[in-house]
Amino acid sequence: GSGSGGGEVRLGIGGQPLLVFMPTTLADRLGYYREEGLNVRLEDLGSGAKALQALQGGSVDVVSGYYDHTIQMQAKNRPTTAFVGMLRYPSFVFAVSPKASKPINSFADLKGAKVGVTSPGSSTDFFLKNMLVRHGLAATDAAPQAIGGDASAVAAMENGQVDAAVMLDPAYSTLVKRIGGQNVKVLSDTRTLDGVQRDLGVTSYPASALYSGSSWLTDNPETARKLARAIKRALDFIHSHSGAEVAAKMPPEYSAGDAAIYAQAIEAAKSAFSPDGRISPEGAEAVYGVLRQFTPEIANAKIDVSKTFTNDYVPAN
Amino acid sequence: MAEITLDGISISYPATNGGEPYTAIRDVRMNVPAGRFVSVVGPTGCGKSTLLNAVAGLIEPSTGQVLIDGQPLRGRNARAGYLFQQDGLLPWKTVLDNVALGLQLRGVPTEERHERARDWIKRVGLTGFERSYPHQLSGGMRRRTSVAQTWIVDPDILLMDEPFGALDVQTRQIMENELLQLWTGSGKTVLFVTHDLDEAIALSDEVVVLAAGPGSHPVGRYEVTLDRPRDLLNIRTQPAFTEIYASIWADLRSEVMTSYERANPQAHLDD
Amino acid sequence: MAEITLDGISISYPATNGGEPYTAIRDVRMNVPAGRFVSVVGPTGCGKSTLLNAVAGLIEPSTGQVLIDGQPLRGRNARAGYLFQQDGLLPWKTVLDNVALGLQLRGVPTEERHERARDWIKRVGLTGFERSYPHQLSGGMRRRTSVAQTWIVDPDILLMDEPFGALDVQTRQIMENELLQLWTGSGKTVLFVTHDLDEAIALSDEVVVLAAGPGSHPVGRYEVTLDRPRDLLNIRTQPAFTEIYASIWADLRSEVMTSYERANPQAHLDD
Amino acid sequence: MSAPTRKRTSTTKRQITVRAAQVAVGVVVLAGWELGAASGVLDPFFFSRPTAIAGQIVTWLTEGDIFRHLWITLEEAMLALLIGAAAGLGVGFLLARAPLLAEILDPYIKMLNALPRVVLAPIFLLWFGLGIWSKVAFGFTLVFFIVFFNTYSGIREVNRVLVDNARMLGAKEGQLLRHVFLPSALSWIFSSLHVSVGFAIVGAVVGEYLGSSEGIGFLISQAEGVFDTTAVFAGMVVLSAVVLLIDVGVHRVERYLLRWRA
Amino acid sequence: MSAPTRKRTSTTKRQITVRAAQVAVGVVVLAGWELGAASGVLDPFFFSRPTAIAGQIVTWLTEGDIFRHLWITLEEAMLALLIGAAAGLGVGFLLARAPLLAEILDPYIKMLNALPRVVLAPIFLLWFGLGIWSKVAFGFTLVFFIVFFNTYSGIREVNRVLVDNARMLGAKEGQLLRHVFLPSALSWIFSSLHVSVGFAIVGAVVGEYLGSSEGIGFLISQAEGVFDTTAVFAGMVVLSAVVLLIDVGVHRVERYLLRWRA
Ligand SMILES: Nc1ncnc2c1ncn2[C@@H]1O[C@H](COP(=O)(O)OP(=O)(O)OP(=O)(O)O)[C@@H](O)[C@H]1O
Ligand SMILES: Nc1ncnc2c1ncn2[C@@H]1O[C@H](COP(=O)(O)OP(=O)(O)OP(=O)(O)O)[C@@H](O)[C@H]1O
Ligand SMILES: [Mg+2]
Ligand SMILES: [Mg+2]
Repeated sequence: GSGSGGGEVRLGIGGQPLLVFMPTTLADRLGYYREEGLNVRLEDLGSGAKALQALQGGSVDVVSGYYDHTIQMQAKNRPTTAFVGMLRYPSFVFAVSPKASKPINSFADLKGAKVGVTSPGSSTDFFLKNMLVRHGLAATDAAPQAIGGDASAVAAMENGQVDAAVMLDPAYSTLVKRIGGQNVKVLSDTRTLDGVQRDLGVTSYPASALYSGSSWLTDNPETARKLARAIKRALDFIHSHSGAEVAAKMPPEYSAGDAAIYAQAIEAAKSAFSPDGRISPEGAEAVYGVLRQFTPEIANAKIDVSKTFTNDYVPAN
Repeated sequence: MAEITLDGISISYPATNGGEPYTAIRDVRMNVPAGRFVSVVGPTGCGKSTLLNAVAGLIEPSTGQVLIDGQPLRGRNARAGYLFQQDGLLPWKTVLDNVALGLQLRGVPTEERHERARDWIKRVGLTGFERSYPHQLSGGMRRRTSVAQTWIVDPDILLMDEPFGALDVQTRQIMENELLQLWTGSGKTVLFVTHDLDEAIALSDEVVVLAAGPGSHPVGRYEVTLDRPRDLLNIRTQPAFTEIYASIWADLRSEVMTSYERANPQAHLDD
Repeated sequence: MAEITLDGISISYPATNGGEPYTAIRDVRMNVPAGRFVSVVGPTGCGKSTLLNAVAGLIEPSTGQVLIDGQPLRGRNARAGYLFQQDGLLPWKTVLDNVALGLQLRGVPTEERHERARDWIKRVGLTGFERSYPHQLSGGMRRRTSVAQTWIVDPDILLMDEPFGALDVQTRQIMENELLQLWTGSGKTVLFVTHDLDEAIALSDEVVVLAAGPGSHPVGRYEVTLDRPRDLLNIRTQPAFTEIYASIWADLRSEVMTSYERANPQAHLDD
Repeated sequence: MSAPTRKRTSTTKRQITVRAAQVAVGVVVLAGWELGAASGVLDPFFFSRPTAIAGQIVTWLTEGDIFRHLWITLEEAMLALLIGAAAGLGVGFLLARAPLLAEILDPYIKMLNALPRVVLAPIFLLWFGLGIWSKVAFGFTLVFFIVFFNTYSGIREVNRVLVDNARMLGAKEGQLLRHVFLPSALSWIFSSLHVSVGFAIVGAVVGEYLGSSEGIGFLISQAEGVFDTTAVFAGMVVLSAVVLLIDVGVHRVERYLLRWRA
Repeated sequence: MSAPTRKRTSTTKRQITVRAAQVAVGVVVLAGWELGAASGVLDPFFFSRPTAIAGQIVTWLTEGDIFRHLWITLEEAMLALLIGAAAGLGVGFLLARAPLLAEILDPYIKMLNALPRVVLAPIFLLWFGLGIWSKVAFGFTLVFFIVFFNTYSGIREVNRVLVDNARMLGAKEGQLLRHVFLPSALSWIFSSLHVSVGFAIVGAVVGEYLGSSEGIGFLISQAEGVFDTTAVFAGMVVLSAVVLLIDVGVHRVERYLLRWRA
């Protein structure tokens, strides 16, 4: 790794333009890191898995990624701990392609269907399996199809190359904009409390978070605290401003594709962002439950969920 | 059957290393009636190969033009067969396939072209090497393969650039005999480049002497009036032969000296 | 200064197209004392180049060995200069740089090697073409460049494979003179392959006649007792010359006939 | 002027030496790797370890599911290799023989060659769907340029005398191609094919990596998603083995076509 | 026996023709694209449109921020090209001159060439960090193999007579390299360099795409993430322009080194 001297924090993001990681970038744009006395360098790693690998390899200090990975790392004996949550609902949208090869009106119809996920083994993949099982199918009843998270996903859905897909924003909003909301059937929308309660049976399901190696945390408690505070402030900003106002603070490139959609997607995602940056133990258990169900390695390992996250660094308010 | 006319052709090569372009031959006028056997001699580097390339249509003259039966030549001369000074055998074809190539290109069926190729291979004394590749042959064997390759297609015009230089005297005589047999009564027009004045006189109707370069051109044309058919073995002792030899020799010698002195101003020549 | 001994060497080439390996020369025993000028003649394809390659250390004999001053030769013969039958000029070097190459490889400083190369270029009559690349030269000019390239490094042993075949008679004589000048009193051992028996006799101390292949070997060795220094221009008319010529000729002729008939069983030879 | 027979007898001996040395190299690398992993010099999180990888491969082979994935990837790679090489050859020959056209298109070809194919993934998906053809297209864009540039150069390098000689013997353009240009450029073409075999596989895998539901690339990406480095490496080992197989094929064809060589 | 002077006078005329035709090709493609986008045949969501792309580039240029990104990418590509080509040349020469070693290593080299580099990204990050060197390593793995295979073949194709002649004139192995092998293999090497220029850029961009905070690849990946196809294409156009510039450099060097050609 390079350049960790001089108080610099290298923060790897699992896909910077993804809305789920927005607070990480927003805090930087709003100058919150600087105000906390941190010199944060954001590195876009493209995917959560890559970001985690960068952390393990020592090229970044902290990752803005999905909470699930901390559980997977514990199974691999590489203790990592999430110390501030950004997203309390997973924000997956399970949408049906307008050109699906057969009518799909419920999860039961997915048997034998091709379902798009961002990549095999990702959180979207686990979400798919979870949904199948919760609705009485086997995890293998639908064929997962990797379609990525950006334009490829939109193309695959539009052209019916997959029958349905687990999508994230802004891809989902883009799809809706392009083919019209009435043409997109949604089987599950976990961007809202309703959806999360209905489809996951919990009130919170930690998704994106900042995490780092447990030893880094113990060695750099102050830095972690400052990071958590900056993220908390970004979350506050999100909840106290309109989607358009938030969009205006993000890098202008992000609105370049279609400013309206971007603002709208932020608006729609607002309720999913955590109000306080805390990770709920109940949600964490739910995540573990899903992983355990579909990953033999985790099922076989002794996992102490309480070690995978901490709310100690989040400002009390 | 094909008359060659060189209508004041000049050929210059661009100078790559800076400097002037090099004019190899300048304003060459020459007429070779159909069916005539003409030898071209001249000091090395004077432009003999250049001249043959022009007649073959491989180099377009900078000025002037080549006429075949009065028609200006455009592109490759389809009526000519050309035995290059350098080795032109295809390394990936056996002797048999190399010799048969011209027939293959004309669509002659395999059986027939192999038979005819075998016959030619025999005539140039390479029987037993049909399945060898060129890199497995000696220099003289490659040369004879080229000879067979050129002759087999039976062209109206034969261009030959030092065809027999790499052969021992005996083999050379055999090949010369074959050439005369092929040519006699065939009406072929032959342009034959050689450094062996004996050979030039023994075979030709006419010997053309080119001047030393740059800007070479014919400086002498000698009719060879010896009777045909000629007995190649003994022709060199005929008085008519020695006479014509002496006069060409004098010409050629002075051209070579010019050429050499041009390139070597202070040299002392020991003869 | 260097004696060459061929101690019963045989060389066979693998047959790529199935069939038997081809034994080019078999059990050749020969001794060339230091300082001697030996010419090798023989029908085309008999194995002359193969023999020179063996002495140069480029081909290892299948059996037997080559001795230089009594020492078995391993790898390249560092004391020999070799003028190949094929063109070995480096296309990316000018005439000057090609000629100077041997000196450059020996670390001679630029100034000096260019001066010496220019001198040699003058001696082979190529002044004015120093900056030309090989592809810009005629066949004979390339050959002379090769000659200069080989001679400039002043090797103890000179191997030359038809060095002057592509030159006109005059230029050839000039080059022959240069060669004799270079050799006389230098103690160099020379192996000289040629198809021109005149040339072989005029230059050499000894002429070796190789048999027709396959399995070629020396069938005759002729001491040439003509006085030195020789007058190349008039030597051919001396009685001693014609006498030795006639006896070699008879030998050579029968070898060529054998060779030709082997490859061409039913041919009618017109002589 | 090539090697005489003497070396012939030692051919098999040489082959044994080569094989032995190859095995030795392999063993040393694997042993070093295993030791490195055991001693902690190599982090197993990133490198796994040879024994584990071998175990994974054995599991795959016994389960048999791997063959379906392998077959898909192979199919994609072979198609990319065949189509890419054919197109590279065709265009290479065309442009080598039409210098004006070549000069005109030159900057465009170079620009296309510099496009990062990964970025074009959405367009490939759009045009070719999620099936094998988008992966074939990926591999094609790699193979094509490699073969094209070499064919183009190879044909322009052909000895002028051979061309002139064949033309004087009556060869038309098509015949020149067959009898002179193609055989003469063969070593160029095969050099590019050896590189291309690898790139065709890479293209297929990367294509699968970006969007698919089967194939070795999919397996690898799945394993990466759950940080199963062992399976990632196992996938790559399987691919490597396959590449060697394909290359043996290419090599056979090469040796046959270049049998006239010394 | 090459072309005589006659053609010389028409050189500039020919150049004008070429330039005109190039512009024509460009205009036709762009106009077709623009029309296609306007008429809906090409979906601007996936293809953007030339005018928009041009606009984006102008914005970038006026803002000036692009130069920093461009410089980073260029630096990575150039380093990959230089180091990869040097290594490819070195190893190519070594193995061409040590056939036994070449035979032993042959399968390993082919296996390495078939490894999907994208999959190795984590290891590259581990070894080289997130700075430019991981991108250089990416480009290196592409350039190296392309140059290696061609150098290797090129050196083995050298005319035996030239080698023997140089050896008889006293050339040692190193001198053979300098005076015979290298010049003789130059056209092979340059053929591979022309391909490599593109691949070096591709390597740099893909490297940035997989993890970075600057460079054109970063810009493109950000744009893709927010569906800004215009910026994606603008990034690629900028890259293409740069490739042409580098290639002009390579071409100059080539023309100089091969000035002895007909
Ligand atoms: N491609 C070229 N570029 C420049 N000059 C050339 C080129 N080809 C030939 N020349 C020059 O043209 C002249 C004539 O060459 P040509 O090959 O016609 O001679 P030649 O009479 O056949 O000689 P030789 O008997 O040695 O074969 C020579 O001085 C040579 O240097
Ligand atoms: N690489 C090879 N493979 C197989 N046979 C070969 C090879 N090189 C030469 N030969 C054979 O060896 C014999 C002798 O060849 P060599 O080149 O020594 O003849 P030469 O006496 O020099 O003939 P020339 O006077 O024609 O140059 C020939 O019959 C030839 O076919
Ligand atoms: Mg000539
Ligand atoms: Mg010979």
